[in-house]
This record gives sequence, structure tokens and C-alpha cells, in this order.
Amino acid sequence: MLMVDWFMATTILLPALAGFVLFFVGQPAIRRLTVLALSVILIIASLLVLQNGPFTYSPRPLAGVAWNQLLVAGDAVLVALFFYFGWRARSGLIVGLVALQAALVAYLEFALAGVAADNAPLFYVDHLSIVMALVIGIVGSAIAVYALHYMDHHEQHLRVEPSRQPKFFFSVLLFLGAMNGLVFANSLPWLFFFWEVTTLCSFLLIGHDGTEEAQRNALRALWMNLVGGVAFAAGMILLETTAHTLAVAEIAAERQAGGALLGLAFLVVAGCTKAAQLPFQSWLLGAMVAPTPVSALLHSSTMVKAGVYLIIRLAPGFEGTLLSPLVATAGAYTFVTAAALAVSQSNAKRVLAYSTISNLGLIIACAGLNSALAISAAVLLIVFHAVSKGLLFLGVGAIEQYIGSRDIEAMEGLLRRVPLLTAVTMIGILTMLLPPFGVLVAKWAALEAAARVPLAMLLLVAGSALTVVFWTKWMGRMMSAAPSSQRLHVESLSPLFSIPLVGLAALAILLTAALGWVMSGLIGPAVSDWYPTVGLASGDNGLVSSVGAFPVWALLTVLAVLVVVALVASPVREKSVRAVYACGENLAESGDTDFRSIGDGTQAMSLGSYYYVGVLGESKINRWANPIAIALLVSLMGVAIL
Amino acid sequence: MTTGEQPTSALRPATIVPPAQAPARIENLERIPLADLLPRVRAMAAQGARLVTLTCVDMGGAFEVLYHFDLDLQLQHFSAQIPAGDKLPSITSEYLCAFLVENEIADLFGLQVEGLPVDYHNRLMLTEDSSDRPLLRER
Amino acid sequence: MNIITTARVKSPWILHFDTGSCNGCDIEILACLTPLYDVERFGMINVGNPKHADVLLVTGPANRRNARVLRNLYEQMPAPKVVIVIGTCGCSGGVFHNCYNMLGGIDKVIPVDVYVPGCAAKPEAIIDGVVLALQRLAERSESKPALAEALA
Amino acid sequence: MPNMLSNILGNIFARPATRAYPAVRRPPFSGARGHIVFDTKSCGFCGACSRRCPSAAIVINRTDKTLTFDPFRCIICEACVEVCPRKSIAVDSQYRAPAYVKTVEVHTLPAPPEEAPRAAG
Amino acid sequence: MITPSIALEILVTVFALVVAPLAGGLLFGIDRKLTARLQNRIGPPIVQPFYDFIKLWNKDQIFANRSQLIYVYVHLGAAMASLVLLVWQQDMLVILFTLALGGISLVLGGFSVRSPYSQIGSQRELLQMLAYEPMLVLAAVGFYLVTGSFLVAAVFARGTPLLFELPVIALSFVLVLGIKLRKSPFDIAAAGHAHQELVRGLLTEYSGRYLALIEMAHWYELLLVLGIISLFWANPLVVGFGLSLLLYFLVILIDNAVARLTWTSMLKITWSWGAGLSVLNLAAIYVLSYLGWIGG
Amino acid sequence: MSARTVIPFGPQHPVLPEPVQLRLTLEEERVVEAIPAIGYVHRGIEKAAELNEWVQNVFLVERICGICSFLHALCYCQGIETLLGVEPPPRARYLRVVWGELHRLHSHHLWLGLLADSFGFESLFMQFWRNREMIMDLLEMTAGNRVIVSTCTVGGTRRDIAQEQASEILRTLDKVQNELDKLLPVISNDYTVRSRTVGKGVLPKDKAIRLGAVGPVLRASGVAQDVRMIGYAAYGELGFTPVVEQAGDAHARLLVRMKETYQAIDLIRQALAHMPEGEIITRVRGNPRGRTISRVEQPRGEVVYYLAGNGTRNLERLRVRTPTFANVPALVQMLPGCELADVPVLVLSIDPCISCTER
Ligand code: NFV
Ligand code: SF4
Ligand code: SF4
Ligand code: SF4
Repeated sequence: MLMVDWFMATTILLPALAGFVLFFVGQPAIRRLTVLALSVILIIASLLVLQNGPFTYSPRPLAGVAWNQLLVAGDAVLVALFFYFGWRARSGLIVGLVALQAALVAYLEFALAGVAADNAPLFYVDHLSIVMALVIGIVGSAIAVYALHYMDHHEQHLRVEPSRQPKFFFSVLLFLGAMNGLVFANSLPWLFFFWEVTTLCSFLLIGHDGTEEAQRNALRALWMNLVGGVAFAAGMILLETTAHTLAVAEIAAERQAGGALLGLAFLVVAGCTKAAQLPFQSWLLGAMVAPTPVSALLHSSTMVKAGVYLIIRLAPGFEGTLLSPLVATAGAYTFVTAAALAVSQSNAKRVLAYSTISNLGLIIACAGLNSALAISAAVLLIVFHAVSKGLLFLGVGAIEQYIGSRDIEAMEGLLRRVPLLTAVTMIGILTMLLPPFGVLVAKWAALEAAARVPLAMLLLVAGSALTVVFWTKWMGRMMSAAPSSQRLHVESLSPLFSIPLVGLAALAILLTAALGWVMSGLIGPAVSDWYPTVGLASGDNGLVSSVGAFPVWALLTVLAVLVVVALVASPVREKSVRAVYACGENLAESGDTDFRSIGDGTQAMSLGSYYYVGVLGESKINRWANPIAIALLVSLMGVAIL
Repeated sequence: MTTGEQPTSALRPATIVPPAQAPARIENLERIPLADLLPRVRAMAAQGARLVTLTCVDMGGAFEVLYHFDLDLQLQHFSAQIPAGDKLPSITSEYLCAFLVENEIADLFGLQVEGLPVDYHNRLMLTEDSSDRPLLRER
Repeated sequence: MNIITTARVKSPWILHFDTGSCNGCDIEILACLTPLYDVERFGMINVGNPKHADVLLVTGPANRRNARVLRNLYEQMPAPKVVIVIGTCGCSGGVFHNCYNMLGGIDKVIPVDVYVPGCAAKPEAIIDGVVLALQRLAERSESKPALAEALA
Repeated sequence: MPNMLSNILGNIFARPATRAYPAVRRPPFSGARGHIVFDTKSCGFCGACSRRCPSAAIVINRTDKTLTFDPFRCIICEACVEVCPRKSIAVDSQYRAPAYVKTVEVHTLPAPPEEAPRAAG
Repeated sequence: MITPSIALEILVTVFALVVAPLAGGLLFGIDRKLTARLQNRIGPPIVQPFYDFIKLWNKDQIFANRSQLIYVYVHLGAAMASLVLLVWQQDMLVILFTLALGGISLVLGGFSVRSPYSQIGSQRELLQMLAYEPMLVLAAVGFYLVTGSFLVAAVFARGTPLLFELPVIALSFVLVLGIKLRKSPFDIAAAGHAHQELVRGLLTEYSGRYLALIEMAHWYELLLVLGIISLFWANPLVVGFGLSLLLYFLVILIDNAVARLTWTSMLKITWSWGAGLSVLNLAAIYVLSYLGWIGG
Repeated sequence: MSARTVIPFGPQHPVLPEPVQLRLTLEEERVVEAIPAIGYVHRGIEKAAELNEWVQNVFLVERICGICSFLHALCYCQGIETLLGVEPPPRARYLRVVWGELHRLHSHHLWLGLLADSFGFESLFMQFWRNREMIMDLLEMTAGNRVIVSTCTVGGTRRDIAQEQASEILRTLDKVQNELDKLLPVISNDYTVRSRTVGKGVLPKDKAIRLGAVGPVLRASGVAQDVRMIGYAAYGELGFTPVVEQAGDAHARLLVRMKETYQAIDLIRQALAHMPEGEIITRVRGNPRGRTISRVEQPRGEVVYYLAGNGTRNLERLRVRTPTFANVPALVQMLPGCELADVPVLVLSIDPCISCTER
């Protein structure tokens, strides 16, 4: 049996506390030990809660002070900090937003006494929270461990003196605690508090390197998230005044209408800012200046998931209202647009960022579709996307440290140069791209769920097609190799790199192999907590829905057999290897791809990939995409009022 | 194998014409000093003439380079002489299309051309094991 | 003939390469592919890629620069393969015998299996030449050691 | 598309234009330049043909009275036919058959022509 | 335990896996013959594809690198798997996903060699997928709207042919088939005939046995697409087969009546005429079922 | 922006009938630079022509190119005739027109097919080449050889065209024209053909002249220039107006050549109708002296021979500037900015003949 007090303390307070310690203790050895130990603890804790199952929890007052009063103090500290950052940067926008948010929160807390009045439990840990806790615990820990090595190298490379890693790990660990708090919270004001802490961490981490660009992008992330904060606060006020509750579980338990529905719409918008949905995508792209572990942890696998988590959480509350199809359309819209934008990017981290935005859009679309099947798809995506995308970011970060570039063009033939890193990165891509891996299973479920919502379905169809394009050409780039019969020479990696990388890669594949269990043990319950059915069940060969079936294992087996057959059936003999076709002008017999050209001279063959910037470039798409996105969000609100 | 009939050609001509007395010559051919070349070419370009081609002739110790122009099917020729070892100025600034024939002259005669936009370095037509400057007369 | 040999004989995919011909023989090869001669009747198609080809049709008297290209293409063809020279000038240099940039015949560059004389070689002669080459291919295919040699 | 459709659909119902060579052989046109034949009996070994031949396919040895003809060099231009004072050369309308090896014809007086393998190259 | 029904299933599967390439090869043979006749020539024997296959299989094996070869097997395997899924009357979307798996695999194979023509071919193949995938998925959605399920089994369970409700979508398969078969005007990634700027596009670096395997995958894919077309008239299935053959011949006819277009035209045409009209077809079904005129 | 792609296009490439390399620099599929590398067909004919006797050279220059061979011989013979001061008999001049235009006819058919092939219109290619065989039969019937007819010689022609042959020619030409009528709408109206050629590789008039373009390329850019206008052989007596198009794009070049096939048919009919009876050759004596320029309109445009003789059996210098040599610079200027898929179309749109270009 779980000792709930301890559990909550370890998952929320302990990381924060460890963060504070690391802030003041600069020794690398202690840092390493702390992070490693904490990772193990978080993983164990998340597994324990999985075994334990759902519970609710309201902490006893701490030394006589009610937690709600602590919350007010916490909010005040955050406001002060944000105000300070805004003032320091001379950003009227930020100062104004902070002021507005402070006013709204103060109104909620003091005039409406929204915090005090609730007697609902502060924390409500259901199956969905548990899924999130697992993601945070396992993927988050892997990334934190990876960061240990990464940041050493990073600071060496940038010649940072003295080390700023104490600050860095402070933010990272604080974030892990806040994230756990966020997914466990039942009380919206508490959720909001953790929400704002993650905003703070994100701000600090984006600006971590201290360059002008980093500062600028951090500020952009801050103000956009503050917009979300304002929407969040406004949503809470609306809910408090109309539905008279701020407990998530209660709000979700029944279909809301009128002002409460508008409140939900506000919260959905808040979720969209955190999930960097169009038109708020630019902060997430800017966040890519941060060291890569930050991108992996905050900006793909966990923090941005807070936005979609909130929407999924609340989805039962607007099931059957007009808000549902609109959320679905808005999400699907971001799904396709971000996928299109990803096609035009050659910066690997930006591709990953757009793909993240796109997938978050898909999750929101599923929340909007709001059926058991759709929600199953959404939760499946949260899990599989977190693993694969975390892996991809880590892979790209490591590759960048090896080749000094994150440009996809520079990754040509990487498979030969750094096979292990490339292979794990390719596993990341393959698990995002190919059936029957989890992401695709989720897409399949999403499409089947969407078939009744025409516009969303069309957007999903187009988006899926575009997704194939950018992943495949990136992967192609990394594989493109001149003829050679030489064996690959595997590079040696620090275990702090290889364990998280290989671990996540294995997890990405194993989770698909174990999809039946994932569905019945993790995702099914998370859905059936709130919906009458599960939507997806595991059948003989794979997953079965009410309208279709996906024989995951059959296909996985076929795939495995094919790869083995191919490897066995194609022995590479030295003399079988021929130069590529160069219209008869190969220079070397094999091994390189130079050719003879003008005046019998040697010409290096060069091959560029395609980005279709003329059609799909940011400047082309954003011109119409952002206005449409704004219109969609506005109509979201409008339809809630109707 | 079938044996065909004798070809139907009429091989035996009826009239016999004596050879012409004076050697034939090219009409509208003007000898110009090398220094005048570019201005004259520019003038042709200004008139809208089409550059037909260049012809290089090895005169032994010097080259004669003929510039052939066409204006409404009327030909106009300039002839410039250039001692072996000197460099021929390229006319590509006026007629870009001359780059091909100038490279060819450089290739086949070893006459260096100055100011080529694309220089094939004596490897336009010839290659490593080709004979060197094949169009020079054997002396 | 066993089935493999039959298939080889019935599916000669050709690569045509011109090493300095006058075009005369090339257009006759092309004519072979078109309705009046339609060599696709015999499974012949012009694949244009050495890696896909079984039969190399060469025209022209081996230009010096082009000789290396010819060698390269020949090497890129997977065995078993046959080479047919089309036209007098490819057989020996023909009318270009005293041109400085020519090596003479194709057999100075790569091994040749069949010579088709003619200037230009007529489509019928080209078809005859292919038939001859396929006979050789069949013989090699039937006799294991010869094939092993060809494959080596 | 419609324009071409009428063409190709017409073809479907027409007989293929293909000549069924080699099953069916068209007789050569009269006067076709197939290959060169020598009538050594009348030849005077004067060498006119050899001098005129643009591809040096004929070599005359006046001392041993041999005429060596390389059919794989001959471009069947008929120049030798025109120039031969004794009409010892004629053109056959059938083209020369392809071969695995290149051979040369050696004509002597009075023995009939024999085919000899050529030295490689 | 092998029950009679499982035994039957296995039998049917094996039958499909054996017959499909034979039928596919034969259809390609007929294609070549018909094309020849359209061009006023005799053309190769109908069994020509099999000669080609056997010959290719027995060529010397050459390649540029090993990863290139893995993708061939996955390509073929995916084509076979998707056909099996169709025979098992599985989920339409999964069938299409599996088909896409094979498609992506071939693209990756093209990319895996540092060769200009195969890489450009791969880039274009991606565009081709971008062109036909939406049409295929829309067709699956159409099946769903009419039958209420994505399972192929539901199509057979339904009495009336889908063609009545989905005529435009059925017709859009002319485009799909044209692209899949690498026929003009959309044979941009690897033209069936080599006279293209890309030599053989993404197939340039494959030869011998691997080319044979790709060819075989092509046969399976042909049968798969024809099978999907047949679903538009599933009861009795022969009519569906007839329909699919009709479209097949239509594609051959078009191939011979047009020039090759460029990728921009391809995307324009497939997304406007193909996907666009398919959407209208779907919209009509929405409206009609809303009005209660058709059950869905 | 993505990295540039630099690739060899040729020497061996399925869309190139002859070996030549274009080093293409691409940005994605857009061509930013195309530089030709040639010399894969260079034989050294100009030098060989100095080594041979001038009589033998007729057979050599014919083999500069098998497609336009008769007209090479014609240009050479007309040049030598000028040096020798010889006039060929009238009938020979008409015969030269007949064979010359038959060459243009087969060459244009050949090209129309190849162009169709370059944009993937296989069946159109097949139709043109099927029809071309009728012309090949005419050549074989009249000259004894399909390709390289060898009928032109210094002083006249080596063969005559008998009456029944002439009527066979006329009958066949009717058939050829009938077939052309069926394909003309495809060439001029077909949507796919137009979308691959209209607006592609536009060469404005002034640029065409400045770049030295000749033949159909020049005429498609609105310049009414055709060497036949100067009236060599019998053209002066037949009355000749060149075919001109204004657009300057690939489609205009297509139309010019398509219309020239009709023109060629018409000229052959006229020549056969007006052909005087009489001798076909003037016997010549002596050796050429002095120098001259000889020009002939080839299927691909103006060919220019510079001939210099010194009274011996060997020429002093023979220089050949062929139409493709003149059109290559225009091509090089046309390519940048086009799509990779247009490269074959544009390359073929100048009807390149590399064996002519390189000699
Ligand atoms: N002279 C000449 Fe030509 C060229 N270029 C002519 O049309 O073809 Ni081979
Ligand atoms: S053999 Fe004659 S026709 Fe053939 S390519 Fe050589 S020269 Fe030309
Ligand atoms: S020209 Fe006639 S006679 Fe003289 S050698 Fe030749 S064949 Fe004999
Ligand atoms: S026909 Fe011509 S090439 Fe042949 S031997 Fe006589 S002159 Fe020489």
C-alpha cells in the first residue's frame, strides 16, 4: 500500500528540494549523485503509484498553516518574479500581463474566495494522472541523466566559466516536481500554481545560455505563456462564478453549459498556449535555443503535454457541446499546418518542434472528438510521443555535439559516421513514422474516431500525408551513403548518454510490443474513468475498436521477420559492391561519388534535400495560417457563449 | 544470298569542265589589326549581326583567325592575324556564344584565348591521351 | 534449354552507348525499338541504365574521352552480359581510321562478343546480331563453367 | 488526350505495322548497297580502288598479286566500284551478316577468296 | 489447435500469396501487349514479365550498400502483408497503412544510396505518396460512412454495391492506379520506360534479384489496388473484378494518350480532381444520410 | 535554403541519344546552372579531311552525322564546286533538293518522336517513328541505303531518280502527310503536350540572334532566316518562304519543325514536278584552289563550311560549323531557372546533334 503522504512528498517536494540543494552546492560529483538518485526514486515512485492505483489526497496543514494560504503566498512569489523579469527586460507587455493576471487571481482568491470555499480534495490522482506520472518519472529521469553529460560538454564547448549548471539543474528538478504536482492536482488554483511554476522553469531554461537570442526567446515564451495564464485565471473565475466549483473532477463529471462552458473554452485556450498551438507556436520554436535536454524534457515530452493534459482532463465537461467539434477542428488544423511547416525546415530541432506542435494538435483534436476511442488515441499519443520525441531530441543533441551542427543537410550519411547515435535517432523517427508502432496505432484510432467529423477528418488525412514527407526525407538524409563494403565502426559513448538513449529506444519498441498491456493496464482505465467504454481493447492480433481492428503483433512480427530475412539473405561480398550510377563518369571504382566533368576535372557530387520553401516556407504559410488559427480560437469562445 | 543488280547510278558523266583559272576567294573579307578586333565586333553587335563562327588557320608561325558574321543572310568576315605565342582576346564580352569556339581553338591549335568566361583548359574536345594541338600543320 | 537460359534469352535488356559514332547506327538501333521492327517482340527493351542491362550495344569508333565511360558502363553491368558492336566504325574505326581522337575499334576498350558491320548497319542486321549474341549467351548459360567465369 | 486517343484506338483495330523479321524477310531493294564483292579474275591489281577507298579497307600487294579486303572496315560507299577500270568490283544488295570474329578476305589470282582470322585489333 | 476455419484461412492466404503475383505478372504482360498494340506494334509475349523476373533473379548480385537491400524485403513484405490483410477482410486503414509502410520502405531504399537519380526519385516518390495517400484514406472513410465500419468484412456483409454511393471515389482510383503503376501522366518518380530525366529514379541503383523482388512487390500491389477497387461491387465479387479491370485498362489507355506531367501538376490534379471530388462525394453521403435517404 | 545538388547529366543518360554531359547545379528541382562538357564524340574529322584526298572527303563529311549526312555532302560539294568553278547540271540540283528534303523529313520525324519521348509520350514517339519508316524506305529505294545515302558528289549526284521511283515517292508522301495530319492536333492542342512545352525555355528574338542561334530555334523566336532563302541548289527556282513562329518557347520550336515537315513534303513535290530531264553530273578535273564559305540549311539550321585548297589533292583546311554547335550557347542560357523535369525537353528542343557539333 502506498504511503500517500510520502509519495506526494517524494514526487513533488523532493525534486524541488533537491533542486534547491543543487543550486547552492556546485560540486559536479554531488550533482551527479543527486540527479541519479532522484531519477531512480522518481521511476520507482511512478511505478509504485501505477501498482497502487488512483487515490485522492488533501494534505494536512503544514505547521498550522493551511495549504491554501501557502498557495496564495506561492502565487504572490511567482507574480513578483514574473513582474521582476518583465520590468528588467523593460517589457510593458509582460508587466501588463502579469498585472492583469495578478488582478484576476487576486479577485479569484480574495473576492470570490475561490480557493478556500472548495472542500474537494486538493489532489485527485486517477489513471490519467498515473500515466502522466509515468511519463514524467521515466522519460523525465532519462532526460535528466542525459543532461548531466550533455551540460558538461555544452559548457566546455561554450567555455562557460564558472559553471552555471547549478542554476540549470535547479530549474530542471524544480520543473519535475511542479509537473508532478500539476498532474496530481484536483484543485484548479493549485493546478494553476504548478502551471505557472513550469512557465517559470521554461523561462529560466530557455534563457539559460544567456545569449541575446536566448533572452529574447525566453521573454517571448514568457509573455505567450502569460497570455495562457490570463486565460486560465479568467476561466477559473468563470467556472467559480457559474459552476461554483474549481475541482477538476467535479467540472469534468458533468456537461457544462453557459458561462461554465465559456470558462472551459478559456481553459482550452490556456492549454493551447502551453501546447504551443497555432498561433502560439513561435514560443516553442524559439525555445529550441535552449540546451537540447530542455527541449526534450520541457518542450516536447512533458511540459507542453500539460496543455493537452488539461484539455483531455476537462474534455468530458464539454462532451456533446458544440465546443467539442471546434476543439477537434482547431487541433486538427494545427496538426496539418505544423506538419506542413515541418517539411520546410532543415534545422533538425525545428523539425522536431513543429512535429511536436503537430502531434499536440492531434492530441487536442482527439480530445475534441471526445469519444472513448478518441481519448484512447490521445492518451496513447501522449505516451508514445513522449518516448519517441524525447529520444529524438536526445539523439539530435548528441549528434550536434558530435558533428557540430543540427542542420539536417549536415547529417548526410551520418549512419556511417556515428552509427549508434544515428541508429537510435532513426528508431525515434521510425517509431514516429511507421506502422505498427504506437504513434501510428494512435493515428489510426484518431482517424477512425474522426471519420464522423468531416473537417477534422480531412485535416487529419492531409496532415498524416505531410508527416510522412518530413520524417522520411530526414531519415533518408542520414542514411545516404556512398557505396562501401566496410563494416560500420560504432562510436563509443559515455554511459550517461548511451543508457538513456538506448533505454528510450528500447522502450519505444517494447511499448509497441506490449501494446496490449499498455492499453489494458494504462490507457484503458484512464479512459474508462471518464467514458462509458474504453474505445480500444486488445484482441487476438492487436487492438480492436468498435469500427476496426489493428493487428499490431502480426505486423510487428512480419516486420521483424523481414529484417532478419534481409540480413541473412544479403551477404555483402567485396566484389558485389559497385559505384553508383554516374552516367558513366565515376571517378573511383567505388567508395566515393566524385565524377568527371568540365575539362576532365574532378567534381564532387553534392546532393541537397528538398524543403519546398517556396510553397511551404514559414513566411508563406504563417501569413494565412495564424489569422485562421486566431479565428478558430475566437470561434471557440463564441460557440461557448451561444 | 541474293545477288543484286548493278546499281542504277549513272556513273559516266557527259560534260567535262576544266578547272577554274583564278583561285576562289571569300567575299566581304576584311583584314583588320588585332587591336581593332573588339571595336569592330562591338560595331557588328550593335548592328544586330549574328556571330556565325570563328575559323582558325595555322599559317606557320602565326595564326589567322576569321570572324564570320551574318546580317540578314549576308556574310561579313574579319580576318585578324596573331603571331604564335601571343594571346587572342576573347570576344565573349560582346558575343557570349563565342566561348565554345574559342575554347575549341585553344584546344585544337594551342592558341591561348584571354578572358574566357568558362575555361575548359584545353580539354574541351581533347583528353589526356589525345594528340596535342592536332590541327597545327606539320612542319 | 533450361528455364533460366530461356528467360535470359527471352529477356535481353539493352543498354545502348555511342562512343563517337555518326549517329547513323544509333538511329537504326532506335528504329529497331519502334513499330516496324519492334524488338520488344523478343523481350528487348532499352533500359538506359547499365545496372539493369544484359546486352551492351556500342556504336562508334571509341573516342578517347569516351573510352573510359564505356569501360565504366561495362563494369557496372552485372554478369552475365554480352557486348555487340553495331556498325563498321565500331568494328574497326571504318571511315574514321585516320582521325586523331579515335582508338579504332571497340574491342580495343572492352571485350566484344558480336560484330555487326554496315554503314549504317541495317535494323535487320542489328536483329541478326542480337540473335547471334543471345546464342552465345545461351551457350554460356547452359555450360556451368563458362557461366561461372562470366559471373566472376 | 482526345486527339491521341483516336490515333491509338485506331491502332488497336489496325494490323500492327511490325515487319515480322526474321520470320518474314523483305527482299532488298534493287540497287541496295549491301556488301562489296570482288571478281578477282578480271582484276589487274592496279590499286586504284585501294587509293580511292576512304576507309582503307583494301590493300593491294602488286608483287604477290593479292587484294586484301577488310569487310569490317568497308563502309560500302561504292567509290571503289566507280573507280575500278576493269569493273572487277560490284555491290551485292544483301547486307553482310554479323559475326563473332572479324575476318578479312584475301583475294589472290587465281585462287578463290578465303577468309582468314584477323589479328586482334 | 488448427480448427477447420483456421485451416481454411491459411489455405486462402497461401492461395492469395501464390496467385497474386502470377495474376499481377500476367496483367503486366497484358499491359505490355496492349500498349504495344495501341502503338501499332506486336509487343512481347504475355508471359514476358515472368521471363524478366527469372532472368533478373539469376543475374549476378551487385549493389551499392547493404542497407539498400533491407528495404527491398520490407517493401515486398509489406505489399504481401497488405494483400493478406485484404484477404482476411481486415481494417481498411490498416491495409493502407501497411501499403504505406512498403512505400516508405522503397523511398528509404532510394535514399540509402548516395546516388543523384535514386535520391531525386525518392523525393518524388514521396510526392507521389502525398498525391495518392489522401485519396486512398478518403476511400476508406467512404467505406466507413456507408458500412459503419472500417473492416472490409463489413463491405461484404452489405448487400448493395458501394459503387452507387461512392461513384466518384471509385473513379478516383484511376488516378491512384495510374500513380501506383507508374503510368503517364504521373510516372514522375520512376517511369516504367527508362527515357526519363531520372533514368529509373529510385530504382536506378537496384539491379538483378532486387529489381526482381521490387517487380514482384509491384505485382502484389497491383492486385491489392485492384482488390480494393473490386470492393466497390463486392456482391457478387466478379462484377467488382470486372470493374477493377475496366479501370486498369482505362489507366493503360490514358498512359498512351498523354505526356508525362510534372510533380506540381500531379499534386494539383490529384488534390483537386482526386481528393477534392472524393470529398464532395463524401459530403453528398453526409447530406443524404442526414436526410435519411441512405442508411449509413 | 537547402544545399545545392550538383550532378552529372550524361554522358550516358537514357534521355540523351548521344553522349554529352551537362553538369547541373540544382536547388531542389530548379536548375541554377548548366555547363556542358563535350568531347565524347570528337573524332578529328577536320584533320582527317586534310589527310584524305578531297574526293574521298565526301564520304567522310557524310559521316559527320548519319542523320543529316546528305546535306553535309551537299555543303561540301557545293564548296568544292565553287573552288573548282563548276556548275552541277540542273537535274542534279533538283535531285539534291529531293534528297535534301527527304533528309529534313526523316530528321524532323526522328526529332518529333524523340521530343515526345523526352516528355514521356511514348506512343507519340512510336507513331512518328512508324511514319518515318516510310521515308526511310524512300531513301533506301532511291539511294540504296537507309542511312547515309551517299548520292551527292562533286559536280552533281551519283544516282538518278527514275520516273516510277518519283511516283512512288509522291504516293508515299501522300501517306506521310495523311499521318502527319492525324498527329498535328496532338502536337498543337494536346493539354499535356502544351503543359510541358508552352512557356518553357523562352528565347526572345534579340537574345536568339545575340547567342548565335540558327535554324528552327532562331525561326521559333521570330527571325525569318533560312539559308535556303539564298537559293542554292534549286531552291531559288522553287520559291521559298521560311516557317516562323513568334513565341520563342519549346512549343514554338515544336511547331516550326512540325510545319517544316509539311514544307519539306511540298518542296519535294515541287522539285519532282519541275525537275528538268538531263544529265546528273558534271565531270570535273583538277584540284581546288583558293578558299570559300559554303552554307546549307540543315534540318537543325545553318551549316557553314570553310574550305581552303592549294591546288593539290589535299585540302589545306576544312572547317565545319554545324547548327548544333551554334545552338548550344542558347541552350545553356535557356536551362537556368527551369525544372529538372524540363531539362530533357529543353535539351531536345534545340534538336541537338552532338556528332555534328564535335566532328
Ligand atoms: N550539320 C549538321 Fe547536323 C547538326 N547539328 C544537322 O541538321 O545533325 Ni546530325
Ligand atoms: S558505321 Fe557508319 S553509319 Fe554507323 S556510326 Fe559508323 S560511320 Fe555512322
Ligand atoms: S581497281 Fe579494280 S582492277 Fe584495280 S586493283 Fe582494284 S579491283 Fe583490281
Ligand atoms: S566500298 Fe568504299 S569502303 Fe568499301 S572497299 Fe570500296 S571504297 Fe572502300
